[in-house]
Amino acid sequence: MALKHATPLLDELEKGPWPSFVADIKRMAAKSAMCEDLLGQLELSYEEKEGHWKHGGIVGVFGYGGGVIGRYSDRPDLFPKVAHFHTLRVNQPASKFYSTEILRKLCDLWEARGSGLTNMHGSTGDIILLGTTTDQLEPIFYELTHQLGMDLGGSGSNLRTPSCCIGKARCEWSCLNTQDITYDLTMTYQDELHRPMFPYKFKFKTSGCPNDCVAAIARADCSIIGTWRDKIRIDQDAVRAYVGGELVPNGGAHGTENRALDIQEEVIRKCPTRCMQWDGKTLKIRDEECTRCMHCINVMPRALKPGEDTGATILVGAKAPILEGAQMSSVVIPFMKMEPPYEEFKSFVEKMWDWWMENGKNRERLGELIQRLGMKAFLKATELQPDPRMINTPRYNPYIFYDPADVPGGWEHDAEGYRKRHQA
Amino acid sequence: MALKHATPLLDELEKGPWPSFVADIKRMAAKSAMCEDLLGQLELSYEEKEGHWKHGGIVGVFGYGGGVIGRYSDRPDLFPKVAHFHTLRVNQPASKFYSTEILRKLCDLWEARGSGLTNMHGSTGDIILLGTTTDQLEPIFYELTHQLGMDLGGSGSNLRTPSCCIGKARCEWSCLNTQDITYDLTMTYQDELHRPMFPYKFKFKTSGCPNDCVAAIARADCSIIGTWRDKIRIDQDAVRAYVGGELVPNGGAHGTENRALDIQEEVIRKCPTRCMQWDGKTLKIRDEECTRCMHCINVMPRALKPGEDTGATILVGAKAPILEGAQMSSVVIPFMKMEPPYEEFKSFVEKMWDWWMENGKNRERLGELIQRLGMKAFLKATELQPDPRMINTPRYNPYIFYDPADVPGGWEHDAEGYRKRHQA
Amino acid sequence: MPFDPSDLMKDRLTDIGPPKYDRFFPPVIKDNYGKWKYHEILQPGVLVHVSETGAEVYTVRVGACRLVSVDLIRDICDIADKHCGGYVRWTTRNNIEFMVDDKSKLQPLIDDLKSRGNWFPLGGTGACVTNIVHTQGWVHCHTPAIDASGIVKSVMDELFDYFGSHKLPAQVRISLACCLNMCGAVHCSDIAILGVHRKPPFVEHERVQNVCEIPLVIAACPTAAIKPKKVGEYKSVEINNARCMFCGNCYTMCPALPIANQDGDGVALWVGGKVSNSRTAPKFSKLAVPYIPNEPPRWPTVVQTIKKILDTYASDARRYERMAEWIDRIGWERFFEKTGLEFRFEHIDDYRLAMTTWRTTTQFKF
Amino acid sequence: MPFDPSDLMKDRLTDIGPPKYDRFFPPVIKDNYGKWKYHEILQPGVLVHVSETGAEVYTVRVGACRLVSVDLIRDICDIADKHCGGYVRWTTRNNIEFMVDDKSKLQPLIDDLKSRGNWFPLGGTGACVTNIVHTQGWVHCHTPAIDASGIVKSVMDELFDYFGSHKLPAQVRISLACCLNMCGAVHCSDIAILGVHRKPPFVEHERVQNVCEIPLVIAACPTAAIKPKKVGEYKSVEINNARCMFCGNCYTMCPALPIANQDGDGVALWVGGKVSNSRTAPKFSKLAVPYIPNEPPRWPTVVQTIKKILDTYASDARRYERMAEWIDRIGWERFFEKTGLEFRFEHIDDYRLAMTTWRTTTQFKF
Ligand code: SRM
Ligand code: SRM
Ligand code: SRM
Ligand code: SRM
Ligand code: SF4
Ligand code: SF4
Ligand code: SF4
Ligand code: SF4
Ligand code: SF4
Ligand code: SF4
Ligand code: SF4
Ligand code: SF4
Repeated sequence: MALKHATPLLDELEKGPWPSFVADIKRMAAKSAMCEDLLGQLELSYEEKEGHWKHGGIVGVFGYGGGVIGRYSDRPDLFPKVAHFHTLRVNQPASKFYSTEILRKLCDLWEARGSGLTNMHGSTGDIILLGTTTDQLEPIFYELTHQLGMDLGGSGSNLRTPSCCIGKARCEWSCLNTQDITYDLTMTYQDELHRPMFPYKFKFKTSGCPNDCVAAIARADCSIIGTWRDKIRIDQDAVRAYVGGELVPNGGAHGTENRALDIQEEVIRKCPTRCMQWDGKTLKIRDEECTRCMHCINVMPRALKPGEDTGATILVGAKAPILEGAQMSSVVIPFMKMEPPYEEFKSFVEKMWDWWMENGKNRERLGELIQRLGMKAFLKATELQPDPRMINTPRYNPYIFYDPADVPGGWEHDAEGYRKRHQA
Repeated sequence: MALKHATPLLDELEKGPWPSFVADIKRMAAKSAMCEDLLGQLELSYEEKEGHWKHGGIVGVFGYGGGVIGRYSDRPDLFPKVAHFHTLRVNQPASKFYSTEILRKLCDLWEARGSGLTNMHGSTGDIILLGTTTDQLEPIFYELTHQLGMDLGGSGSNLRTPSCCIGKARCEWSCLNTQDITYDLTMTYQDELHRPMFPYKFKFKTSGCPNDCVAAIARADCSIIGTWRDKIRIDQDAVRAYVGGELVPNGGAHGTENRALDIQEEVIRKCPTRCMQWDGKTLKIRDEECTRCMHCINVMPRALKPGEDTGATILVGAKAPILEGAQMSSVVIPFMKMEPPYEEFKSFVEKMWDWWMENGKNRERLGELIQRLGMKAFLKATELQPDPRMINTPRYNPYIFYDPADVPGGWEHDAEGYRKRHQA
Repeated sequence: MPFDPSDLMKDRLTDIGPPKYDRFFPPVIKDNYGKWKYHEILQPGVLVHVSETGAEVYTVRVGACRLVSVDLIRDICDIADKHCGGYVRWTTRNNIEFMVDDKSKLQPLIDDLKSRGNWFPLGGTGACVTNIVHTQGWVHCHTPAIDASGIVKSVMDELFDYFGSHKLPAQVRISLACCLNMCGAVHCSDIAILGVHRKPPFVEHERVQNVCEIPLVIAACPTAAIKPKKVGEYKSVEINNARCMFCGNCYTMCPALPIANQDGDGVALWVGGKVSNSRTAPKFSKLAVPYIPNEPPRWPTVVQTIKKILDTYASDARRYERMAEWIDRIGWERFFEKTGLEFRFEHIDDYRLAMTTWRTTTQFKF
Repeated sequence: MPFDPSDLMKDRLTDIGPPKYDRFFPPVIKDNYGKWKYHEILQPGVLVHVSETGAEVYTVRVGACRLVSVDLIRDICDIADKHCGGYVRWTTRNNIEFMVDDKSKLQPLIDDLKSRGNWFPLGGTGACVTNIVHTQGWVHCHTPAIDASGIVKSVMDELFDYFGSHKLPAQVRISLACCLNMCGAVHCSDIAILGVHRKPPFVEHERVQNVCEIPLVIAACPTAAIKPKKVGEYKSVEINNARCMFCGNCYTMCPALPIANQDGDGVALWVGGKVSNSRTAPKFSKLAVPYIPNEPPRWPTVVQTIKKILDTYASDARRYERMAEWIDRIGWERFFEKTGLEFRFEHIDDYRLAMTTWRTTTQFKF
């Protein structure tokens, strides 16, 4: 069946071995006029090399301040079916496991009430339902909550949908119950997620170990990363088996064929702290020097394991470049046990938010506020003690804001006494 | 002979194995009332833990804008002989070789017309004549020029006295004639040295090799550091002699006893680029990977030597922390031949100064101006091409000031055409 | 009870949050939660995880568009129903994972996937180029300088071989963001594709006061390039073009300042970011190519430049060396030489922290 | 012709510059300029350099105060006349070098030096603590927070053993600057001793307008803490104490803003800077101890703290490891632990580039 708009440029994207979104949309377009017009408008963008969407107006569901991104075509004359093309962000289940039952329900709902196009998933982690009209928002929300037991995720100046790596569900290295932390935070902070109350957006992401498979350190205002503070567990027989070529190094990530591991070259010398020794028979790790980078464990998954005294390193402040330039998260709590109901952690979070809400300017991310007011102000507000683990290097400029409380007489001078000692 | 002021605190500094400046000043004080009062005032500072000098007024010799630092006591009531205590900066000969003849003349001059105290040398490199009165400045200058053939160095917002390492005079590694460069620049730019014309101070320092024994990279607005672009010269017999324990590693810097060099541990593994190989007989260097850090040469001075195609790396912008924080110099010319009369270099210097004088704010060092206007502006002004050797890392923020000349239509939009394509 | 448009509050459910995670765990996952002992990649795209209980889970990872229709999701459900007891998951990089709890179920699953044209390519494991994290582009956002899905498709077509193999020195993570907002978190990727504008916004003076809050617009500019200005009768703003670095932040605040432009917009490429703490600390991506024009539909210059960077890396880096670690070892001067990319003024930082990026040592390679 | 005070311009010589360097080269230096083949340290403080011509020069390096009287210089001249053909030099770190061109002349020179009490201690070569580069302190400057010569003397007395030996893992360069202007270029030293103020300046309102240019004072403050203020009849300034970081720059511009204070002033210690490009790039010194009170005449706490840092380094670092390289290897957490120094808020940077100093990785040691 011929579609409404010819798309010679987009058709080029049906070629090639990688799955084609164009082919997929075309399939939907056969039954969805929205998809037809979307293709048409996209083709126009391909011709003109400019996007054709206007700023989103404020649309949403009643009582929520986020979860919907308004979107309007700037060529409704040509593409009337995408004149409105709003997006809903649906809060994904932690680490994105689904039953086909729930997925099929979601598909039916979305085919009936939207474009039938989705993003699986948005960069923050939500299920993105891409393109519907304003009048459909409330019915969708109703069905979502009632029939699917699902809810909207975050957008705007509020808590954003937390997300996490697969963790203990299928990974032998996880030091955290990443799903439970994510679920618990999401449920505890439903109000913050749905009703804008912050100076700007706020994101939590949780990775079970320092491999950080959810990229928490790069893109979460609060990054929770699993770690341990005891010793790496070693199975010496398995180490020997790697060296002997009986086990595939790095779990096959560098080729699934058996080959002898060159333990000196591939492990010992790559260890950032050089804290390992191999005498041909036994692997020794000076754990007190280890920085838990995961490399040796990654390379010998059957021989090495994280320790048993597990918990999280808490880092804060990551963000994209707007306005002050991109930041990664910085360590503020080197180690914290993470057991439900996560009281200690939540008490930290709330102190952090209070400080941010009190001091943050409009559209100022937490990381930027810390930059502006200083890490000390953050640590004081969250009642944390300074620790060398918070820094890569102590300050190298001499511009120290000494605390007047430490100085006899504080900021005051005895001006008269001074001029008695010194003539002007 | 008892001195005028009791100095019980300072007397404590006559004890101990290191030479005592107090003992030395006391010796002079026996014949110099200025020294007596200086000791008295210093003792007062030791009691009160505060200095007793006032801001220097503008004093100097006629026609010069620098070379003298005015200094007045804030207790002339107690220490009248140091009521005036001005300093003269005398331009040292490059790398500070002296004949006793000239030194004795200087001593006689200074004993007669000043405190008899000096700094050998000031941090910039000058001979500092410490403490005289205003009326002595012109006579001192006259005698200095006429009888000693010496001149004042820099102070204020002008070129400061250039200085350099000992270089080819006594060092086998020097890739530059450091003295000649220093002397030539000093003579060529006498006017800039003596008459403030810059936004702030400007310093040249020249080291013959990357060991940088004059700390040029840390404290010169323009740092000239010797290097080479061909191969490290190797005497394989000498390498073997080090390994065999016949030669003392590192020229004895780590103990003068003979011992076998552990070439793997001490050289190969310490090489930052790991570009060396030792097969037990021959040392190979992949010179194209070498970053000329000097380590291997330092450790085996009798086996290795810098190459023969020598020249300088030019770096700019070092300074102490006031105002924007300390900076080290940054590479702007990776390699330049340095042969008298240094035309190419001077043409660079003059372009640099022109730009700085045109754009620099009052009290803005070159490094700060580059920070403020950007490295590109500096490179354009000095007609240098961008080179990856100028940076440790390319930018990691996306905030690129694209050149409108590279953009079709420059900064202009076709607003009407845009609104034809896009409805508002 | 169905939705009643006349009474929004009737039966209204709010703040119920997402379904609890374990509701959708396949039984083998639920039973072995926290008990996994080790894993192994059996072939590109196929993993086995072995539990302390002896249980095993076989995962087949397949590449996927991130922009998917409900029909495609239904296909996925069909497969999951047929082979996986009705469960499926997505990874943090938008690949799909089908899991079976017995080795015997693995080959039929793989065969099924392979039988469905190019919809479900196996791969994305180990030292590969896995799926490209990306954003909306011209499909949905209002500020993009480039499309997202089309570039991703073009790049993945070219790098397809690297997706389904373990031929690279280490994993290579490619991300795309269509504007400087960087929703794709491209700032820490081995290779980042970024949409950039190169013309300052133009000001529609007649519209500004109607559609924008002028103080917010002014405050939005990181370089203070925007000032209030009266133009005839209109309260409007003026942009100091020389201070503009094309971030688009003012346009986000004010639609009367369009910044998109067919001649100005295009792609910048970045390299050497990473996220993991493995061996070396996480790192930002650094500028490799400041600008490549938009060349829809297949962006050949972007694709070929990425290919060139990747091939150079593949042939020159050592095992386990991420892009960043390779460049650290060889130095930026060699990176530009080996890849043949031009080093330009744009590479030299001139933003806030610029001085920390300059070379304050004589150590470099000729 | 002698100086004629009534006619300044008579015979006036200006811009003659310094004497040409080779005028004062000893013959062996002049003859072998650029021909040196290698050197060796024969014992601490004694070097031989051998020329391609076969010539040799023996150098004896001795420690010296930088603040020297003409009488002491005359003593130096006596020695140089007796042993060195009338030549002598100073090093870039204010040590004195006596050179002889024949081995036979060496021991008599050494004996002579050693016979002169403690004025001429041999050392300053190789893996030692060489002379401390320093500045004026209370002896001549108007802005110091500490004395210079007295602290240097006290520290060198304590570290004397390290001066005349090669017992350290590598060379250790100590510098001192008496205020944040850092004339001693202490910002790149293995150990830096820095005079710091801790009270904001106070304003002498009656004096400001007479002795200062108010706009320059305001512009001088890096943190914009100073504002103009009218106090009664006086045009003066006001300081926002909370923004002051005690740089003293305003006092440099305006004597009516005294900042020195016996209770506020003292010493900060810094570690891990270096200048050479050997192995690792030059590095800034980092804060080790934010504040130690002034304790004249011998500053025992400063001295003992430096000793502790140095001893820890000496026993823990590997051969060739400069202070910075040692700390890089063990990590700052271990540095503080091993030295027993307290880690405080002051160590965490909060100035312009602060974010580049925070730990953006999970890699650290417990
Ligand atoms: C949909 C999504 C991109 C995608 O295709 O995946 C998205 C889309 C938008 N982002 Fe984003 N962001 C999305 C994840 C991100 C991420 C990634 C993350 O969360 O892990 C980032 C980087 C991390 C961070 O938070 O800094 C991100 C950083 C931004 C920024 C820059 C924020 C900053 O502080 O630097 C903006 C600009 C703004 O907030 O004004 C922005 C703004 C936007 C807006 C709302 C455009 C705007 O200027 O108002 C986009 C709406 C597009 C549309 O039409 O649907 N988006 N945005 C992602 C959310 C989907 C989801 O909920 O799962
Ligand atoms: C005498 C000397 C210290 C010494 O005891 O050796 C010195 C002494 C003064 N310096 Fe300095 N500086 C001296 C070398 C330096 C150096 C080191 C160098 O040149 O290698 C530096 C660091 C490098 C640099 O240039 O940045 C240095 C950085 C400063 C600064 C900070 C400049 C900056 O941009 O950060 C100031 C403050 C100023 O200029 O207002 C300063 C200001 C001063 C003043 C003029 C005080 C003032 O605020 O007006 C001092 C006069 C002291 C006096 O009473 O004699 N002095 N000053 C050094 C000059 C002797 C000579 O000519 O040989
Ligand atoms: C499935 C997934 C987690 C999830 O919750 O969805 C996952 C799963 C695994 N990761 Fe990952 N990682 C996943 C995203 C990531 C990310 C995040 C990202 O790319 O956005 C990272 C950080 C990337 C970075 O540094 O830029 C990541 C860095 C690692 C590393 C560190 C590799 C390194 O040397 O830097 C390992 C260890 C290894 O591969 O040896 C690892 C190892 C693993 C293991 C082996 C863990 C295990 O024992 O099961 C899993 C299979 C690896 C494989 O695919 O080869 N995973 N992994 C994600 C799959 C994404 C995809 O579809 O391609
Ligand atoms: C005499 C002097 C030059 C001068 O023009 O006066 C000099 C002379 C030599 N230096 Fe130096 N250096 C001199 C100041 C410096 C400085 C500057 C400073 O400290 O302010 C540095 C940079 C220090 C830093 O990095 O912080 C310096 C870093 C070096 C190095 C690099 C060492 C390293 O591993 O970092 C070497 C190589 C070595 O020692 O192996 C070196 C080596 C040498 C050699 C062996 C060069 C040679 O072949 O003659 C000379 C004798 C070394 C010795 O004393 O053990 N010289 N040397 C300076 C003596 C200062 C003093 O009295 O103590
Ligand atoms: S971050 Fe660690 S625990 Fe989580 S999936 Fe990756 S490797 Fe496993
Ligand atoms: S985890 Fe990293 S730091 Fe620790 S022993 Fe293994 S490789 Fe070394
Ligand atoms: S900088 Fe180099 S050339 Fe100059 S004295 Fe030092 S080692 Fe010799
Ligand atoms: S000079 Fe430095 S980089 Fe070059 S070979 Fe020697 S140790 Fe290696
Ligand atoms: S990166 Fe920019 S253009 Fe792309 S989705 Fe995010 S905000 Fe929109
Ligand atoms: S695009 Fe960015 S830099 Fe340019 S005017 Fe707008 S906000 Fe300012
Ligand atoms: S460091 Fe400060 S106090 Fe010391 S001499 Fe320099 S300007 Fe004066
Ligand atoms: S001391 Fe420095 S920071 Fe404080 S008011 Fe003066 S100039 Fe400003």
